[in-house]
Amino acid sequence: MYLILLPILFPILAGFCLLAYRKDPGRKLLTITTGICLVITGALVVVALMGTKQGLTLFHLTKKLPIYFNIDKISVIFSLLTVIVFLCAGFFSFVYMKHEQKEKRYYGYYLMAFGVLNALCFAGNLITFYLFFELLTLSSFPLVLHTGSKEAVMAGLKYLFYSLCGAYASLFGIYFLYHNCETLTFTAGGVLQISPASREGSFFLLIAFVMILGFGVKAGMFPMHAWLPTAHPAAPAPASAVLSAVIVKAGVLALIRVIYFIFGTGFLQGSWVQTAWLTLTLVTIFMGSMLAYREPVLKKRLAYSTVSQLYYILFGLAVMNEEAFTGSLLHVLAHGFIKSTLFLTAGAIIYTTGKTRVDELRGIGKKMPFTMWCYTIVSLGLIGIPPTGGFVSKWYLAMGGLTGDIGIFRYLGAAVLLVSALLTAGYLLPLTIQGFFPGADYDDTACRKQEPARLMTIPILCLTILSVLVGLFPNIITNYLTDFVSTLL
Amino acid sequence: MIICVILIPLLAGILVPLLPFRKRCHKEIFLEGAVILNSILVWYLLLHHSESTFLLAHFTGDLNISFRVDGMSMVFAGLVSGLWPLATLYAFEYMTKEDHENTFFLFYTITYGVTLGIAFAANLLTMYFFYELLTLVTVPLVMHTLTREAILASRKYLYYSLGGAAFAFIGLIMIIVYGTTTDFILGGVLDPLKIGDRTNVLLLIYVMAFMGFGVKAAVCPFNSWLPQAGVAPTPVTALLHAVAVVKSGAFAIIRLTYYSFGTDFLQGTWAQTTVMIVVMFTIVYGCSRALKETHIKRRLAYSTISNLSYILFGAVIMTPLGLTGAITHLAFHAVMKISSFFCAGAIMHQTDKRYVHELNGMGYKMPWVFGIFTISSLALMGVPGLAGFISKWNLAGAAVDSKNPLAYAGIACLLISALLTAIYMLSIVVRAFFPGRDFDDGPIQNVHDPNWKMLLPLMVFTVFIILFGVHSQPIVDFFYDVATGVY
Amino acid sequence: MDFICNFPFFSILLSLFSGTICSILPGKAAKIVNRVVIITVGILSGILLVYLLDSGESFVYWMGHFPAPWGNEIRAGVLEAGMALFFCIIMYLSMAGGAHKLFDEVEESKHNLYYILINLLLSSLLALVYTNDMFTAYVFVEINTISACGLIMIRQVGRTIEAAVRYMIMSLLGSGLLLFGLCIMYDLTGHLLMSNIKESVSLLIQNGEYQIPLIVSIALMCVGLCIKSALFPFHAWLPDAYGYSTVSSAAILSSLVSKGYIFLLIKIIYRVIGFDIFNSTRIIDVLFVFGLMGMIFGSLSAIKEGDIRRMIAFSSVAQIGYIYMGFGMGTQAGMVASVFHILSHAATKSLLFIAAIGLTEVSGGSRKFIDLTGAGYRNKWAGVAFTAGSLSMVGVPLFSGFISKLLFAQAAVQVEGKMLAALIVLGISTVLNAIYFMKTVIRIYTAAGDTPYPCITFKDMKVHAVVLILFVILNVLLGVSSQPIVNMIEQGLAMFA
Amino acid sequence: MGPNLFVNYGEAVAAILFCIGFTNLLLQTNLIKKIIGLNIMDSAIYLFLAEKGYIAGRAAPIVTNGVTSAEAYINPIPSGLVLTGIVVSVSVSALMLSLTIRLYVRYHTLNLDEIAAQLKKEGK
Repeated sequence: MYLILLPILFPILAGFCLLAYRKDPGRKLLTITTGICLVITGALVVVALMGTKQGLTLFHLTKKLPIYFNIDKISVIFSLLTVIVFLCAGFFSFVYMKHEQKEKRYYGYYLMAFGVLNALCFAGNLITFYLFFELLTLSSFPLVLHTGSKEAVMAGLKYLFYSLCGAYASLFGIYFLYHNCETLTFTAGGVLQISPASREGSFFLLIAFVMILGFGVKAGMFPMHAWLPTAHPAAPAPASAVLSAVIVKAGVLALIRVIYFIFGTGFLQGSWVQTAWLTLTLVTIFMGSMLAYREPVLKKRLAYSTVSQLYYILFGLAVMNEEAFTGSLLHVLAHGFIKSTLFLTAGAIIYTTGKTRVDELRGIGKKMPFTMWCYTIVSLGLIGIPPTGGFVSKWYLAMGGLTGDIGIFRYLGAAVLLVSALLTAGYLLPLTIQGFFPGADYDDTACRKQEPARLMTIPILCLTILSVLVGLFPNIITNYLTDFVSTLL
Repeated sequence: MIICVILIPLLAGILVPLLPFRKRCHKEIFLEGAVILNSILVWYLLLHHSESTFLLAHFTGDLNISFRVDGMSMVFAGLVSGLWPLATLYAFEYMTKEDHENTFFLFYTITYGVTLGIAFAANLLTMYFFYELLTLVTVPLVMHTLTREAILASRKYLYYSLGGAAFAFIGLIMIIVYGTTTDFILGGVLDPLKIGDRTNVLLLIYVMAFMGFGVKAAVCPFNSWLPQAGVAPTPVTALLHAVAVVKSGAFAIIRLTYYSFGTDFLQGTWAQTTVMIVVMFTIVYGCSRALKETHIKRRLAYSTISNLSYILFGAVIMTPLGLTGAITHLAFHAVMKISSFFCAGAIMHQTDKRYVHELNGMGYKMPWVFGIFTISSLALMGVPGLAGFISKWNLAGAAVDSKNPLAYAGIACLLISALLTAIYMLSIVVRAFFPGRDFDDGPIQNVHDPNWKMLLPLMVFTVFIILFGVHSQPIVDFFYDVATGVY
Repeated sequence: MDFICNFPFFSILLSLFSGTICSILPGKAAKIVNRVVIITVGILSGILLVYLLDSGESFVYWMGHFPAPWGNEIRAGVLEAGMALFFCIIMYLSMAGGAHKLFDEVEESKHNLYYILINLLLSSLLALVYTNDMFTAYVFVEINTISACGLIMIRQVGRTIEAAVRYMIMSLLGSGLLLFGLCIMYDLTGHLLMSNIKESVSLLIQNGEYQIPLIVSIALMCVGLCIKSALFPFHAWLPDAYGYSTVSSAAILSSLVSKGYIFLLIKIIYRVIGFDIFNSTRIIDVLFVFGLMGMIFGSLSAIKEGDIRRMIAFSSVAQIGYIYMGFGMGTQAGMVASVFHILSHAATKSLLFIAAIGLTEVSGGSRKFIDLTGAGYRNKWAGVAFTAGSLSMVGVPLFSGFISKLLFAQAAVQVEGKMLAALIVLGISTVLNAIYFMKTVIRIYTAAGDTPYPCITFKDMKVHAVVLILFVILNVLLGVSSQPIVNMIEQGLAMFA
Repeated sequence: MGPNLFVNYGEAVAAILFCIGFTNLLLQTNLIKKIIGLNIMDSAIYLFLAEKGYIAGRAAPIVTNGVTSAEAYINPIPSGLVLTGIVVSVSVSALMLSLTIRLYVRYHTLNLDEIAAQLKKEGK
């Protein structure tokens, strides 16, 4: 029963010990230790997923306020994604972090963030979730400001305060929910017993909206997205990878939990909140793509892309039907793998060449063909070209949108998805094109193979393969989810 | 017995300059012994309290000076007596760098007795009496350094406090005239027959008295004395200006609201609205000023201003739950804030640095101090698992429960303030632990953690912050019982 | 008639007579005579007080053997005896406390003159307290004025003479008005004895005759006494008179002389006009408003003042405002509060003056705040006493000031229309009091760097210190066990009716 | 009121004189003039008293021819009061004058404002 605690406590304690250890252990020892810890944690997660049959109430914070862990299918998906991305990015960083200082600190917080994310996935009620949501912010912002440059520190703080702002907004809602729900334990179909038509109900719609906005901050929702493009370029590449692939997904997870497990879709379906939410997602999708399209710095471009892609997911959530929801979950996985690959390749490029702007990277494909191939494959996935992961998820999303009971958004959604896919192609592919086809005036002689170390390429490869696999065998996942999803709606 | 615990510190304090101590450590042992003894007595008293009232003296008319142990006094006295020995221990170490130790400890120890007097006061007059005394005995502590700044600060403190007391006094008169008794009775003592149609006047007086006591609790616009009083030695700032004095203000307001005027009388009136708006404004105002402030202690002082209004916010919700929230925050905030103040004091003591921007990279030089500071910061922000979350939870819960739209807005204020708290506290932490790439630790090479006398209190506080955060059930239950008048 | 009933007359005569004796005695002997007289009168009043408390009713003493309405009368009740006793105590302490200063400030040859004046003053005060005859009251008012004027100018510097002149002028205006009012009253009623006037007045009121002249007469008497006791707009003479005269004079003037007039006013209100009739006039509203204004403006002037003695003097203006506010409430409770405040203020203000002199002495005789820095350390006793006095003035519990504040506030609550105004002004005035008194207290405890001024220990100022301690004790006594005194005042006022 | 005023013209005159004296005492800056004002004021009161005490057609209050009936004489008390008042007034005037002389010797002026100004200059 206490198994579930292991993948949470182990990395947190390990990270803490690493931080508290005052001497410098030497690079080699450090990476080995961290690697072992990561692997153990991964294993523990799997063990926990397999071995846990029932929830665990750890203790009560105060009356009716238990710290409670439980595992359902959502947890499984998110925690698997977390484990994979964290392991890959972790190994990647063993090389990458060579050119940064204070690695020990980095790994310490990395491990802690890992543990916290696991906890977030396993959280069985809103309070537990909120607790780890806050802790996630606190343990991950050191990753952002790791490089210690002025911009990085500012970016870290920005990330911190935006996230806290969001967290507090959602806390506002939690206060009210607590007093109007029997329990805050995540229950499929929701726990709120108020009709949206009543006077209280209209207030709770407002609360729901505030909570969506609040948790949406972490997921880079439109009015509060500004931290994302600042934080990503400032952070080291592997950190950006986990940030973009997993940590922002915590926002998504939060919204799933709140909307589907607390409020219940029945409460929100057809309300102004859904409309507003849909509008916001569509706006953000489009805007994110546009901004990415215009952005010259590679990592920043990817960051905007994250903003846009996350909103595919949120769009799926906002539609509130089975297809769209499945699509969202698929996109969570697909985007998780793809975006981490993209950031890792970007990291590899920066690590080898030191260049950050897209227009400086002409001919990069000649220098780092393997990396760029991976980049290209996942880019295609993100654009949504079959048979990659992005295609399937977008298909489900579009289908869900078209069949959803959402009025005008039915067509608007599909259209925006399409346009955004085009834009995605527009901002991702130039690098491939310029990289492989630098043009006639490019001096081939100067270029030589510069592939990065194995420890970098293998994680990239793994993730690329996974992203393709999601596209090839989506049925495994959809089948796994079908029953569960139907209980949600 | 009750009078004993008030008199022992008084005596001990007076003896400090009179007794010929040969060594400093003798004095320390004497003082610490007296304080601990007193705390033990207080706890004994709390655990074996009787309902009876101890009458010290008749004052005039049917007014008298008398003491009693009830729920609220248990909370406040328990809190104060728990913190005082630790703070005294800390003060020994801190005061090695300051002059006129004897005067300092004289008043510092006397204050203990006076604060207990406030806690144990059985009626409004007694409380008022000790409330005034508290002002007087703490003034020398504020002006301790005798710099121009300190003088100005103490002057301001004195004007504000005495002025506030003057208006609180009017409230006292009202209770004398319109109440059945001045004793504290949960639910209020106003006599509806005597009031007649003077409800509005009484409400006005309540608001005035609220603001009067509110001066000590640093309610906006009467808060500017508190940051200024930060010139006092840190043990004073920490214990008095984060706990004893300012909490007495809050305590007095709770007494006034719940035990004298009574919530039935005030609930839903314009007076409640007014004070709630004032309190909410203060919550946000204090935080935003803290944000602007770069002097560490002043920043913490502004934070105190904001947090005190949390307590008051709970109090002016005027439901048992609200009172529970208020009491919870009263107790928890004391621990959190004293902890962060002591950290600031430790920093000042070890390095003489007092501005936020001077703290770059100190986290690695003083890991304990900054570690504890971080924990208290997180607690103040209200991160779950630490004490601050619980108290905010209770406050917000009460606000939700009250079904008062203004209180809903108050929750928003709480959260805005939490965010601002995060900004001003964490920016210190971030500076200390993440000094930036081009940081040179040469100038602070020799900085290290202080010795055990300073660290021990800090650790104890931290343990409590976490303990209260993780397992608050029993104590919150107790607070609820207090608020509903079981004790 | 008991022998004790002669005591009021004896005390007046004794002090008058000793004044005469003093004129031919050398300074030292005069001093002794003076002290002995004060003590004796005090004892007599004390015995009288006990007797009256015991018997529970006042008595009238015929001067000469004519009954009313022809003879001149003395009347003694609890309040009168209590007042007399209290005046003696304050006067003795003030004299003792300021004695050493007298040597510095007054020429040796004039010492006996000083004691003459003190004795005269005492006798006139006693007469004001005891008399039952309006014209006698007037005569003693004038004697009081003259001797007070003498007390001011006994210290021969330009300021005091000027202050004396100003004081004289204002006092004469006041007594002129009083006399005129009194004449009108005599004209209306045909009596000079208080009890007889009262009967006639109530008859007049019943018959509705001569309303306007009656009001005019009351108003004139009130205004006259207000001027003399320095109610707010008429206080211009006060700061100089209190601020520059020798310290005993200042203490006595502020705590006794003005209080004597106020006491006379109380007697007029109760014994001449009748409390209810007085309250039915609009005069109390005027008094109330001016009282409130005095409370505020007096304090404001005190805040602006840079000279400690003048500051204390201005504070008197504020405190007198309190007293008149109590009158203005027009209730028994307000009156009780006012009378209590007379006592409390007398005890406190003389304490402050005497303590202030102790502080200035260790600051090179300068009274500017800037020079007083750290004086509290140089003269510990004076510092502590000054602090105690200040706290009392601010109204901190344990001290007498708190009780008077309490009484005022309680009284105010009972008066519907004036409650809020009174309470709020009371609050504001407390704040203002706190500002200037605490400013001073903090100033005297601010460490001064290197001062050329010497420290004074207990040995150097035994008498002074003892007096200060006694004053503080008196203050605390009034503050702690106020109930018997309040009871006494109530009883005394009841006897007036 | 008008007729009353006219009938009691003596009192009216006294009141007016009183006001003149009062204003002089209050507003004059010259000390001597002030003292004159004081005397006018006092005299006005004595006039008033005398006016009240006198009853037309009666004799001075000295028993003549053994007539003891109170109807025959005027009221003696006002006269007594006037006498007392004069004594007081004289002594007060004397005191004032002596003070004035002191001031004059010191400051060579009788103007109170000027004296105050000079005092300020002295700064004591």
